[in-house]
Amino acid sequence: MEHILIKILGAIATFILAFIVGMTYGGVVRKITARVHNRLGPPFYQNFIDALKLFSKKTAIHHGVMHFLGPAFLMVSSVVSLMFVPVLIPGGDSWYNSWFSNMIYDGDLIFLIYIMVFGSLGMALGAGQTGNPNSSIGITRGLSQMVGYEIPWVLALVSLMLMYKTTSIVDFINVQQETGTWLMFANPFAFIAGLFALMGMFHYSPFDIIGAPAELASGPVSENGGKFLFTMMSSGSVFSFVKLTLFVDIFMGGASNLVVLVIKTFTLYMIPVLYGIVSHRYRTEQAVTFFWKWPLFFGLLAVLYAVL
Amino acid sequence: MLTLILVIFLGGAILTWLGRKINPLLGDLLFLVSVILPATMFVMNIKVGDTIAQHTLLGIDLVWGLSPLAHLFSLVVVGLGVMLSIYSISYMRGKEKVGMYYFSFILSIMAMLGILVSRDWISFFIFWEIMTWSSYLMVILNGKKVQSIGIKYFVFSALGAYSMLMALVIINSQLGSFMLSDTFNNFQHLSPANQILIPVLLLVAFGVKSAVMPLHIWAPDAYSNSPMGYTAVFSGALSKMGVYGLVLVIISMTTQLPAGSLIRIIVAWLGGFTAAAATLWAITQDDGKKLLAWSSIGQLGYIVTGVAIGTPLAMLAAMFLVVVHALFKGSLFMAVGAIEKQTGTTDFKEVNGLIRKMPVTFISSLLSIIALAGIPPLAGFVSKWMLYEALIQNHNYLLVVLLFFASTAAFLYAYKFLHGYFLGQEEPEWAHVKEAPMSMTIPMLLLALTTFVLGTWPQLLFNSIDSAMQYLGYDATNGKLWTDSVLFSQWGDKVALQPVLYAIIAVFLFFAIFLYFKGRKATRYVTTKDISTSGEIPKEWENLTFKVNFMQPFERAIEPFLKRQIEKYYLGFGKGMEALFDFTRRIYTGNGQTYAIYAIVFLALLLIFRVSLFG
Amino acid sequence: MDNTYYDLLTYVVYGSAILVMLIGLYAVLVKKSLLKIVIGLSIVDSGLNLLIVSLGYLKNGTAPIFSKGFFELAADKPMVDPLLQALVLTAIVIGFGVTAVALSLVIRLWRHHHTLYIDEIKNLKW
Amino acid sequence: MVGTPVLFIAIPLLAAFLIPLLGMIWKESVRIVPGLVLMYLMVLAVSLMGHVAHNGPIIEIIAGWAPPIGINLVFNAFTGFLVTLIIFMGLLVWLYSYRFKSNVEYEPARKYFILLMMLVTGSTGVVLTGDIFNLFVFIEITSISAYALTAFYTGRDSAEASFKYVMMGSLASTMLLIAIMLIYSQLGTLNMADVASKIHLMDPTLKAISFILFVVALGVEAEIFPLNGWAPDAYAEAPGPVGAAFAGIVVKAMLYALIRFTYTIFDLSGAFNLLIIIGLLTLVIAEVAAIRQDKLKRMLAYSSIGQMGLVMVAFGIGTREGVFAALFIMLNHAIIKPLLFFSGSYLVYHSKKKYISDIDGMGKLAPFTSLLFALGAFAIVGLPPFAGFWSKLSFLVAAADNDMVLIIALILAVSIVEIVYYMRVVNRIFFFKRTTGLLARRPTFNAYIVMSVLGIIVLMIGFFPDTVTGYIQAAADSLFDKTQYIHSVLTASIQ
Repeated sequence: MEHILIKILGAIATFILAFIVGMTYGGVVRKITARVHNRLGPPFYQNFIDALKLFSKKTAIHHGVMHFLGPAFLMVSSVVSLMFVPVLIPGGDSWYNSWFSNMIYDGDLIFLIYIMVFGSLGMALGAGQTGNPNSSIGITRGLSQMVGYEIPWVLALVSLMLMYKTTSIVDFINVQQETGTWLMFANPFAFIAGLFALMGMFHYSPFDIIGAPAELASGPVSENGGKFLFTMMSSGSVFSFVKLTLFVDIFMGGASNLVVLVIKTFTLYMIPVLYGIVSHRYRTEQAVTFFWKWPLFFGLLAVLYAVL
Repeated sequence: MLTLILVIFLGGAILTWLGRKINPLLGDLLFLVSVILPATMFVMNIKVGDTIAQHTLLGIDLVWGLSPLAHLFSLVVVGLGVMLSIYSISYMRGKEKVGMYYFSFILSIMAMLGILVSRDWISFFIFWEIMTWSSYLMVILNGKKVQSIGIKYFVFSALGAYSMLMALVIINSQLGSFMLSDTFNNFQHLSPANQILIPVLLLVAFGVKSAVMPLHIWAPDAYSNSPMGYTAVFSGALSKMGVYGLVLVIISMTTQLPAGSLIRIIVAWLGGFTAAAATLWAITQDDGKKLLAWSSIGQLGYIVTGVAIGTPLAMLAAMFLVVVHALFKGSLFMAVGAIEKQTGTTDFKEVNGLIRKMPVTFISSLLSIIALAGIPPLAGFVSKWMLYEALIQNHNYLLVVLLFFASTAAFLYAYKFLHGYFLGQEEPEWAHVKEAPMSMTIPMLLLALTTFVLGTWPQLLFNSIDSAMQYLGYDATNGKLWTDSVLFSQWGDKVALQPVLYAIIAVFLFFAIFLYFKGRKATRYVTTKDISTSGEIPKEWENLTFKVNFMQPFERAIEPFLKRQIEKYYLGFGKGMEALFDFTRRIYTGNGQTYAIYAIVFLALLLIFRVSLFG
Repeated sequence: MDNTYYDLLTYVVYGSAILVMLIGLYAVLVKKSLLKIVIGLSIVDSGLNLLIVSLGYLKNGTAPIFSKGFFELAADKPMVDPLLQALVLTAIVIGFGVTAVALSLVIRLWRHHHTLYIDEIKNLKW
Repeated sequence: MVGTPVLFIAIPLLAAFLIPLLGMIWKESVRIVPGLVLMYLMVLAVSLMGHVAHNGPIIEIIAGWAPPIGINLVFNAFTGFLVTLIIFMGLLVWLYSYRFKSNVEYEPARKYFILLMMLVTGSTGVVLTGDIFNLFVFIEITSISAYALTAFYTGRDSAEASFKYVMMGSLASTMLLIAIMLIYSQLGTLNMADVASKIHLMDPTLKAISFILFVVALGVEAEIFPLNGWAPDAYAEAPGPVGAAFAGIVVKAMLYALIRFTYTIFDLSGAFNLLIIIGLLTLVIAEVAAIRQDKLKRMLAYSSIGQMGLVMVAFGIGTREGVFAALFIMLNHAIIKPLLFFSGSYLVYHSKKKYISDIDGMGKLAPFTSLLFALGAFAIVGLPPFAGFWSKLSFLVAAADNDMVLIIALILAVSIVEIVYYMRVVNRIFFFKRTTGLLARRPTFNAYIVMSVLGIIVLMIGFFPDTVTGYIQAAADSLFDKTQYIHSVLTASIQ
């Protein structure tokens, strides 16, 4: 019983960590973007203020059960996937290490990919019931784009799975620990393909047509306010954290303590952000076909490299 | 006993048909009895065994028994059959040709069980053909596009059936026996050419029914044109007969061949392409029936790939998906049928916003769609996970990417399905729609809930699959690939399903309570017209329904693919043949004198070639 | 009459019978009038009958009539083959029957089509 | 024993001549007498079949001259099987047409039944006779009555069809006679058994030529390509029961003659290959032509021709199994095709042009007839569990045993074509909306009986094929055993 309680406390701690890191990153990104655009920009803690505001707001209207459950699904997906991602290297020597080994031995990479989609579907359902056409349009765009970046992403992962005969994230980290080489160097093509996919996942420019504000009134979230938006926002932050951590775990050797984790994830995060700031927006079909060109090529190279 | 069961089915079919003529209620009653009674007898009395009944016709022994593999498939047939028979009563009420529907329904259930109990090729073929024509009657039952869709279905079925017939007479001439077991045991005694020819012919035969790629074009039309109460059987059980055959051929025949691995790789890739292409086509459909039909083809593609790869994990995955697909696709087709029944249409462009009118249908559809998409914690995930692991470990890396692509793209049509019917604007046009009657909703909900249970406790099914696989010559998988509800891959990776479920439920409950119960008192429900677009409240007359060109951006991306339809080539071939036939029949000019000239020329030709003819 | 002359005569008879048949066949295959076709058919029949009868002919043969003193006669004068003559009789009767049917059909066709031109009587084809 | 085989020929012939006389006394007798005759013959056939099964073949000597000089009739398992079939079909045709003529004048009914009797006489004669010239005579009797029956309706294009038939038929009879003469001039005998025992003495070239002439001559009657131009016309224009009689009686008898020449009389090894080739040609061309037809009866006619091609291929296999399969197909065809003709002619009864499109939606108006038509269609394309499946299966098994893989593939491909056109019709009957205002004609009571009997037989053979296979097997053995046939005929003496 005590064991389970510790687990639950660990899970809550992980969630809080992810929430804080994700929110902070979001704020920093807003700041950086503004600076690049020659604006002053909000303070980096603006996201926390927003979240607090939304949380304390009263939800006045709703559009039915699915409208409630959509954000809940989203949250389930982000939290549960967080449980399966090793935040720190398992068995590391920091005193808080054991807090973050939630359920990492109970699932593998393929499981993670699927549980991460769960949220999108829930979100899509919630947005669908609102009846706002902009929401649905945003959803279809998002799903289409997902089909686009999923291919290079899977190719990259498959090439690594082939190289190390495992699908477990923990094993990937252990491999990097033992050999001392990050997988981004062991199979650079996989890393490039994965990076492209990561950019697609973050929905920053040029892949930000999903919530294109001028067209769609911010797309899927447009009909949500108050607690709904708070849930969506926080799960989005957690999701960013999950994706970054996963990427770091797989390609960049994981993190032995929180400082390293923050440095690595932040560095990684800057790639889509900085690229996004200076690039224009793709239409959906352009985005999809973009992923089916160079990223696909690099993915295939990665597999080829792995086979040879 | 087995003979008696089949006779009850047959007699029941005829009696139901006659009873329906006398009194509709009598017909309904007889229908239920003649499905459920023999089905129950089958489940209760027929145990796995080699020879349960034997008849001799035309000097050929017809041997009936039940193998563990067949037993697994018979679960699907019986389960779906009983559920759908209950469903059909309400579904068919007030429609035309109910008698013929009942007749064909019972007959195809009988034929499927017959196929499964057949231990020799002849009874296999007989039941196969009965299944074909009884399902054919269903395909054209609504009288729409009878000549194109119906004939297409029958031609492809006949192609498959005749391939099988050809294979089995060759088998008989070479091995002197029609028994399945003799065929598999003495496969090595065949000549090398026949060792290739026979599996290929049989693969064509079973490939047609399981809608593998170049042979699939009948399926979308046939599935969507049948009455929905039957389409569930069609896609859930009937197509699985093709899978059953494929399992027999691939596991029991090609493994004995040097070239077998090549055949299996080809079949696996065909399955993969089927899955991908069918998924893309499903995305472009605007009719729920068609969408599900294409989706069925796609899912069958996964199954075929799994069977063709044939490693224990892949086989486990494929067999699991056979059952699970029957469950969720059955439920989905029933849902579409319910919608068709209540609204009169199945077109996404016409009907939407049914979530509040048909909540039970929505919930079962939602569960089934989650299972379909392979999202944990529902059963679809189990088979998907095992399949991917199996493919990766078998070094089919590109194939796994193809399947990943297919299942990711499947989210698009999964969402399109849910959005098309249940979400979006609630039009006043559909305000009167009520939930379907209990006899329709309960079967579909039951099937959907079963996928839920199997998603966390797959061992309930794994035991049956395990004995089926041991019958096929695999080692026991219990403890190696799964223990209780934990799945293992051969590399030692694992997924523990129960913690997943508990985690999901815990988080879900927390946030659902947070959002719903905390906010419920304060919030009020508003209609879907009451929304904000860019901060403005739309007017009543504004059209906010988003249903035309739903997936347009994606369709644009896959446009080059959509241009290349296999069906066009078939149609071109068919047209060419008909033109050729038309040309040929002009030999009969209608002029008696020409015929006389033919006769003389024929005589002259024979006289000229008499030496080469008679030496 | 020596044998070479006799053989030659036989071939002339055979040849002319076949020629008659070919003439009939020509009429059947080439002539466009129904009546001429029917005539052609009966010419073919006649040629055939001629051929059959000549097949059974024997040099110096006697009539195949079973009568008093037949066996004494038969010693030096063999009788011609009676079977073939019987066959020809039958064939003639049959040929007559067929011609009658054909002619009645020609009458019907004339009433129906008001032509005897065979290329125009093609309501049934393909 | 109720009688001797000669009664199969004598009684219907006598009846044919007596009908007009009796008709003067009592008009109804025109209809009743043929039925009584056929019923008696049916009893006779069955009892003789029983006799043959136990005591071996019956050789009946006509006019007191023993073979090889005189004419003899052979009633063995094979000919008996066919005779029984012919008489049975004759009975059904009679029953079907019994009331069929009730609204017509007395005169046509008289002619019709006379001709029907002649047809039966000729066909049974063809099957039973042991003499080649006698065979010729019976073929002519059959043909002439068939010409006349084809032209029976005056209103249609039947005269045209019949004229084509006459043209081809009389050319064929000429060739037949030439062939007979060739044999006679070489061997000096016309008794089948005698010819068969002496055939090796014949000059090879003349032997081949005479066989070719037989094939072409009998091919016209047995509807082989390219000699079957008359057949679709005749089927389509003849009255419905006559079409059934053609398929069930005439063609069977003619095919019998062809097979008798191939199997028993000639010893040419290439003959089987020739049968296969012409059989395949006939099958393919006929089925291909059938798919494009817009008239129901014409489609059925082409289908019938195609089935004959299939039978010929089966005979061409040349093994006991092949003969078994061929006879089985013949039997099934003789049952199913009349069923289709009977029910089909009711379905298009009121239609002027007899177009297939005129039967749209008939399933509602005439459920029983439509159902039987569908049953026939399902059976003839070989869908289990109906009769056609078993014959097709036994054919394929026989073919596979001889490694004829490509032929099997071709035949199965053609079967798909067959399925297409039959299913198109069935679809129209049951799943189309009625477009024309034509009402269905209610079948007469007799027609109901006939169609039901045929339907029941189709189902019976489908579910319990072993009820008939014993007879077919015996028939096949009897055809196959050439020496036994020759021996039994040549040693026959006057009892």
